[in-house]
Amino acid sequence: MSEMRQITYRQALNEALAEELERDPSVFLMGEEVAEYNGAYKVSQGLLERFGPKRIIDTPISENGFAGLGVGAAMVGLRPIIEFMTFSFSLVAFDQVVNNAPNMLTMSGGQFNIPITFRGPNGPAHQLGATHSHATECLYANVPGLKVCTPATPRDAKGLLKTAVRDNNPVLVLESELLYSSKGLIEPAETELLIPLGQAEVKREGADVTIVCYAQTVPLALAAAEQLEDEDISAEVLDLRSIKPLDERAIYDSVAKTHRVVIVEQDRPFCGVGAEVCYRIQKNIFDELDAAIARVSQEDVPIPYNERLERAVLPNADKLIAAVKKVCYA
Amino acid sequence: MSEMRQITYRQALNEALAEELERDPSVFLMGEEVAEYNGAYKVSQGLLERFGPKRIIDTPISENGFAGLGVGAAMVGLRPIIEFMTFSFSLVAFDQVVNNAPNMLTMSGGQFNIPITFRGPNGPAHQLGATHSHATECLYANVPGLKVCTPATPRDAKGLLKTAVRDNNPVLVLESELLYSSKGLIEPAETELLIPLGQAEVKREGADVTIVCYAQTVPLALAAAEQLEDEDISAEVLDLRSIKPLDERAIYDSVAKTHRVVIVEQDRPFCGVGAEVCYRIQKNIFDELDAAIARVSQEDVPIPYNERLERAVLPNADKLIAAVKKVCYA
Amino acid sequence: MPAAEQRDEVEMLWLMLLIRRFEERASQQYQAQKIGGFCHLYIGQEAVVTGAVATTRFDDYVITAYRDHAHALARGTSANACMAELFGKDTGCSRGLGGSMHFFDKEHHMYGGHAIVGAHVPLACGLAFACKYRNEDRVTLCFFGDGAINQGAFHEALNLAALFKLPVIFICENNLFAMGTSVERSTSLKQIIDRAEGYDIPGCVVDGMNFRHVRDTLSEVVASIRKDPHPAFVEARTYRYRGHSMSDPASYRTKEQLEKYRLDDPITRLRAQLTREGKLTNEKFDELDKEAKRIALEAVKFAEESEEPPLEKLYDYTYANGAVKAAPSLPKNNSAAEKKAAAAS
Amino acid sequence: MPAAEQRDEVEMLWLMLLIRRFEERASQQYQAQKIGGFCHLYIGQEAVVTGAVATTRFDDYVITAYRDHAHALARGTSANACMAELFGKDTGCSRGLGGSMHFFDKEHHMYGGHAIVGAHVPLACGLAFACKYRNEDRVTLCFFGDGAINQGAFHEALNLAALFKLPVIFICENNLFAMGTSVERSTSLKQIIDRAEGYDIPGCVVDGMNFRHVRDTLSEVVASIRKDPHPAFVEARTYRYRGHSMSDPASYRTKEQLEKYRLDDPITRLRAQLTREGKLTNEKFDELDKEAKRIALEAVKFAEESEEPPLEKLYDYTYANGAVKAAPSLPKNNSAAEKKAAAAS
Ligand SMILES: Cc1ncc(C[n+]2csc(CCOP(=O)(O)OP(=O)(O)O)c2C)c(N)n1
Ligand SMILES: Cc1ncc(C[n+]2csc(CCOP(=O)(O)OP(=O)(O)O)c2C)c(N)n1
Ligand SMILES: [Mg+2]
Ligand SMILES: [Mg+2]
Repeated sequence: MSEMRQITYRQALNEALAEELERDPSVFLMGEEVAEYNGAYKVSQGLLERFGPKRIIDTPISENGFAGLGVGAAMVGLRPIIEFMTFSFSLVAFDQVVNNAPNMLTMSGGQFNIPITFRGPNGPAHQLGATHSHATECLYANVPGLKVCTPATPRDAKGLLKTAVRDNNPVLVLESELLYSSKGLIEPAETELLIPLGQAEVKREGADVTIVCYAQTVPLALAAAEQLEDEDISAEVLDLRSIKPLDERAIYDSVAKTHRVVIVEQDRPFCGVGAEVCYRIQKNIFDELDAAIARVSQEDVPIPYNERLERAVLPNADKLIAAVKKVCYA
Repeated sequence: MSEMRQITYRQALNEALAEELERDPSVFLMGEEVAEYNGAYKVSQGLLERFGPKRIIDTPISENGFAGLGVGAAMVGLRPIIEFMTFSFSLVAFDQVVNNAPNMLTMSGGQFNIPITFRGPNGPAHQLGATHSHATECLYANVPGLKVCTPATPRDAKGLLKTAVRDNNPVLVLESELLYSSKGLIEPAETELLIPLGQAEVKREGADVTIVCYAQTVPLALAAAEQLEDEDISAEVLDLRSIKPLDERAIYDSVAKTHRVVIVEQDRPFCGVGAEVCYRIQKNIFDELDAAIARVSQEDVPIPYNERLERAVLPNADKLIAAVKKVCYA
Repeated sequence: MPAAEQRDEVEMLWLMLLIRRFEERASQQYQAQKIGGFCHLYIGQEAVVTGAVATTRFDDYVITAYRDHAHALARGTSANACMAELFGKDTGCSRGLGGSMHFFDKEHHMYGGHAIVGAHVPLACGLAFACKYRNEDRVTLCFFGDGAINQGAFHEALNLAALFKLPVIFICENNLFAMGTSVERSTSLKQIIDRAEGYDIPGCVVDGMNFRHVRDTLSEVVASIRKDPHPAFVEARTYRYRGHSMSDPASYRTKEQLEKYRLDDPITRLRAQLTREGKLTNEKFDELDKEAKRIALEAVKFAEESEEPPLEKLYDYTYANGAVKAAPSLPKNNSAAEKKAAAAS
Repeated sequence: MPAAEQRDEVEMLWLMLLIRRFEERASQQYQAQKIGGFCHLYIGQEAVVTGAVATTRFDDYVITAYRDHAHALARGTSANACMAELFGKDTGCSRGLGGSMHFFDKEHHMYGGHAIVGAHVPLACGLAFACKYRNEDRVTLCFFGDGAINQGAFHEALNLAALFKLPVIFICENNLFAMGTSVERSTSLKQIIDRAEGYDIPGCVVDGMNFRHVRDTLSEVVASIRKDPHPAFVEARTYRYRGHSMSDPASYRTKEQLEKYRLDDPITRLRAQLTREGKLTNEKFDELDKEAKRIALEAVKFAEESEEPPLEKLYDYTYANGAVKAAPSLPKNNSAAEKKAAAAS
């Protein structure tokens, strides 16, 4: 632990890409502006120079086309990493991601697994408007055959992305634009850092209430927990890290301890991730609950450009704290 | 009521289309094989002959293109009815349906509402395999700005479709292929039958348990309720009819009476419609619940072609009855 | 100038017969409700895929849409495995999980069987991309219908293939109709290869009812690609004798048109060519046909006697490397409640 | 042969100046963080949209991508409403809800402002479809970038437009780059209008730095469409002087290239033409420019002083005809917890 470094989330992703490209010649990175431009958000900085144009590949603005190309290449054993400049643009490639990638193994009777990684920033960033702010996690987690993870820290970003690339199934790594410049502790570069999909992590221990969160809502939950401390509420912050597979064990363990739950999610409310987590909790440990489960998510409206209205639509610490107080004193 | 007729779900949809085309010259129907072929499932039978090629329009296999064309036409006040041959094919048009149609009103600051209807069969039919069996209701209900309804009877099919066409917003009418030939009672053709979006209907009264259902799972729930009667369990069958807006009032009224809930849905489990319904029930009338809410949905796997395996994946009466018994005796 | 690897013409005639007889049986079994879901027959179009595989290597890649029985058979998938797939059996080429529209056979380099119109064209680019990436000189044959060329996926794929110089042949099986919609009603262009021209991809038209024409043209295209990877586009003009799928009466076509193309039957044509040239006798043809019929009939027997995929394995195919959840309990067949539900609907 | 409806050239020069000065102010205000999100400037491309609107009627339809400030201004949206939109104010042309990429102005027939590349091209078909449906002789002008032509939506739209003979002009603003990707690296073709050729849509190339060339060519195209509805394709060769968006240093381009196009500035060019012909004096030009600058500066003031959209109305725009839910309670600006969250990230 003494050798832990501070790096950014962006650097962590970059390291993960470089290490996997280095390790396995069947890995390649493809997407818009990933090569010569070094990535729209600079996640692929330096990779073209290091690995050359055969493996770091710029594409036209044809998400459906190159996502499908990736799936085809994966059918014969390559391990494509497909970058969506943002997951809002994955919606034009939706059919490839939800039909071809996850169904192939079943439809071929087990002959063709698809070892592909789709990655890029997901969820609302800052004032990008309704078309550019989609949080897609609940849409993709709905689809059997896909795996979905949502790193919140540099360490998780690196460890999950590396694991995703090695997974023999289609995995979506949903990054957060707003976290790219955030920093965190991580093992030395030489360490092989792999974080399994499907393992949540308690990012902060607590006794009174469980705050379930992921991606951008993790720093939000940690900050809220600190503030709640001042009001004598001890909040446990559970970072899901993977949406699918979902670490039910970790959720139940925490809930069995605190008996109260707030889920804070970055997606839209209707059929969002929190709805599924809530269903499972109440189904499996109904008797442990001392209060109804609360969710804090986006408001159910298209995201407006105006900053103040955008802030009102998104989950924030005030809403979270209010929800926590409600489940604690209900 | 003495004049009620028996017609099929398919006929009911056909009547709705014909009446709305007749009523309003700005309504047109567009899609693959809707005109000369009379519809892949014959829902538009006779409409070309009656309304001519200007208003009943065959398209190439370009779902994204003609869905977008519909949205554009709606911007300037036409009222397009866009048929997806099945909603599985709407996935290639996903961006138009979730980005352009529902966001336009917000993004234009209220200047452009989009009075469009997207309709067609949705959800698993029979042995069509993984790519052709998508239940899209939870995906679309997630999107603010869209309305989603799921008729289960001929009467609801006609009444909801007519309402959808007159709505000033994008509405998805998710029909069920397996119900097209089913029959039901309906008012005489001359009656103006409009069923509001957002009104659930108790399709069968009961005292012990509420079965929440919609679309294909309505006949399933009714049959199960009858069988449960033999075992002295009185099940109330609540047909949501609309997924969005959701008739929370009707749900809570029923649950306040029965205190036990099973949701039977045709979609996939993870972030499915049942998860959202469950979340709202436990949030709003937690204390009324005498048992954890149960859901019966698809198994979380791509739908296999083999009939027996397909049946095992889909919700069925045995699973529903088992779930009801569990919540009743738990 | 046929290339060296070309396969024996009599053998290829036999392959066409096998496809024809197999599908006739499939049609019969579909009527008898042994086969479920959608089922699209290739009858009439046999010269296209046989002409193409006749001049390609066994390890070249083949991928197609949902009208795919012929493509699997042409690659060497057994009639047994094909029929068993239609029957949804565990011995099927996709273990009964894919069905008619989703035939896969890794061993024979048959990469499906894809049912979303146009969506497999980008996959073909991926296959070809992998070949180039690995410095293999394989060619990818990507078949699709005339209806597919109006899907966005098709266009994006063509541009990518051209840009990356991928070794892929886009073969448009133009049977004049996409379901009930004729090409003229669906597609604005003078000729289909004009679309390829827009991507600077060389295109040519072949008579898809003439095995030799398909083969010889493809032969040149394949040779050119092997030398130096690039995409190519071939429009094969052909015709399906049956409806779009089993439920389609095809009343949008004239009897005259159907008759015209029947007179041009690809099997009859190759038979006549070979007979005229003394390479085939009537007796030999009858023998081949009998053999094809026998194999098709045996395939039905094989399919019927095969086991269904085990219910316990339901979860095994969702993710590679292990199931993530136990299989659900076996639902009773046709329980009382299910019967009532069916009656109610 | 300019058509009768053409607008006065000095007036159009002034419009170009207005666009230029407006965007220079916008750029400055973006740096000052008065404007959020993405912001894409049109500077350098002014001759394209002004040339197009110069020869179209006020009630023709205009729709474009996210580089849309100029299109709104050219249609007559006030600089005030445009700047207020950038500032996210209730007085903005989209009431502050759309932002830079989503300018709308129904009154001036400006149908957006669309930020998903290629996705508005089918919308343009819908606008044109409605005109034809209603027997109106309006023309729809659909602008998009060179990067958009590799999106499936673009192709599907072109085929539909051609098939249905829709009165729409597809205007490709080819500024040589899509973000950092040059046309040659993104697009396989000899020239962009070859794509349109594949749909049998007539195409032509115009010098997008030359107002008159754009206008005169469009003039003929529009006249032809008004007589008999059909689609047309115009490639306007142009250049953006700034980066793709405010955050892009545009280091993928050479200084020489930029210099070359700067010498070809569309404003300078039209000014020179008019001055040479005695239609414009230097004094008049300076006066116009001063006026443009004044309006741009006033727009900033207007935007600054305007109100933000009220929070209570948050739910009013999700569905037409009434809100379905109460507005959420107002979050306090920068609560302690939010500050901590920001710090932690
Ligand atoms: C995206 C999509 N839209 C619609 C369909 C339904 N569909 C299946 S086949 C077909 C016609 C395709 O015609 P064509 O490409 O000419 O192939 P053919 O059937 O003639 O071999 C249609 C519309 C589909 N499978 N996928
Ligand atoms: C579907 C989609 N993919 C990616 C993006 C991100 N993006 C925004 S603009 C742009 C470049 C577009 O270039 P071009 O069409 O040439 O227009 P220009 O910016 O040059 O005006 C990209 C890739 C997007 N908005 N939508
Ligand atoms: Mg066809
Ligand atoms: Mg450009």
